[in-house]
Amino acid sequence: MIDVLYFAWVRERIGLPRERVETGAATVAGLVKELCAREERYAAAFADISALRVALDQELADFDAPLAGVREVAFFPPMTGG
Amino acid sequence: MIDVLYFAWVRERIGLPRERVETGAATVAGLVKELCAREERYAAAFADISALRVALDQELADFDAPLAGVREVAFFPPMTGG
Amino acid sequence: MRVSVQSEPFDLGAEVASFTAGAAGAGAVVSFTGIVRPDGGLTGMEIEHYPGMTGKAIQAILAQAVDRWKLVDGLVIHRHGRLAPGETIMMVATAAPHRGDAFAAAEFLMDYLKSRAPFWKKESRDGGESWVAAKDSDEDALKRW
Amino acid sequence: MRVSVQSEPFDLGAEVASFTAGAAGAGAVVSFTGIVRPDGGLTGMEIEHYPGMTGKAIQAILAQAVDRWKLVDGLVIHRHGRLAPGETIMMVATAAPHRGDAFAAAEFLMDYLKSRAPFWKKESRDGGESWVAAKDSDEDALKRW
Repeated sequence: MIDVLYFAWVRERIGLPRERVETGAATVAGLVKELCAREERYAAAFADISALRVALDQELADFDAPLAGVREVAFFPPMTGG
Repeated sequence: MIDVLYFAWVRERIGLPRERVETGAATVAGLVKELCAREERYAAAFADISALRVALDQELADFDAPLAGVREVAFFPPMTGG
Repeated sequence: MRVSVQSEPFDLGAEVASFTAGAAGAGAVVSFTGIVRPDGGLTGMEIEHYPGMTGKAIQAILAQAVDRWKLVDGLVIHRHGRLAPGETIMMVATAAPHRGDAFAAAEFLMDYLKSRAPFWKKESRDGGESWVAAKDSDEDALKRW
Repeated sequence: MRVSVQSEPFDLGAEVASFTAGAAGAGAVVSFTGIVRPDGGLTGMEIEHYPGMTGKAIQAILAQAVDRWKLVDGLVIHRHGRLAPGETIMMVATAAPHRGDAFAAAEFLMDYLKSRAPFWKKESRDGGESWVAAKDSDEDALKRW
């Protein structure tokens, strides 16, 4: 089980801020594929992966990063701080 | 008659902050030459002209600038503000 | 070295004054303040963040700046939540022996906060709400460091 | 747009706060503060200036910065006279819609004040007094603008 968090418009499109997910995916990209297969709202949120960022256990990562040992995955649009 | 002002170590070497000078010099360089001819302390202050700056009527100028119409000449080392 | 992520307003003048007074050995202090710009009919802004990551990410960015420019001290305050036009969003301050380092570190911090700290801005206008899009120019600004 | 050349100390926090509050339409405010660095056994500093020229020269530099970077506002305060280690010498503040302009204008102002505003610093140490020499690096810094 892994905690999956969504922020900003990713959160709005999926309709929830976080959920616990049972996954056998080896990488972030594999997890995204599983989520997209679930429901249209996930497919809509992840339609353009280049418009998204991912953090693994609160550190920025790539979509091909492995999920082994990861407890928290967060998906969000490019940051707009400052 | 022209007002001549000295600042920082130029003032210290010459030994006064300002004086009124009767000059027939056409340029700043001509005035410097006249001053140097007066006394050793002037020659010492103006020994290395590349280490000095000049302002004519409170605007930075070059040593070959004409003196015609100028009322105030100031000599000083490179500035160290900020 | 202090990082604060908070919803409350902060007292810019007091922060700059106490940061400067405490920066023993500094010859140069630079501060930057970001303000909600009241243009295009903006009526408000909501800043979302990632609580588990924000503080850690900013600490890491600040530690990098302090190390790289040999800062005497560094400060980042960033707000989240609901903000009105004209309100201060955030500030950074840097203190160094010389001005070049203080300026470079402050600009570096701003460029990184813009694109690498997990904040997302949503603007409210009469016509509705919209998420602020990340700018290519902000991403490009990172490349100079 | 305000320039003040003064011997009295100024209240940095109050100046930054009121400058920022008054910068209507700004999204970014940058401030720089110069401090007498207490190193090398420095016991004090005396800043001489050219009263008839200083204010005018700084006004001209500030007007150039405001025009070039489309600043909402700009501020320069510079002290002269006797200063103790740790005291603030001067400050500049710039306000602009975007951060790049506010940073560039503040750095430009500092580079010009360093080498083009008629101030001269004399340092006191136990061994005596000496005029601060202009640095080639400060003169070089002007070339980027």
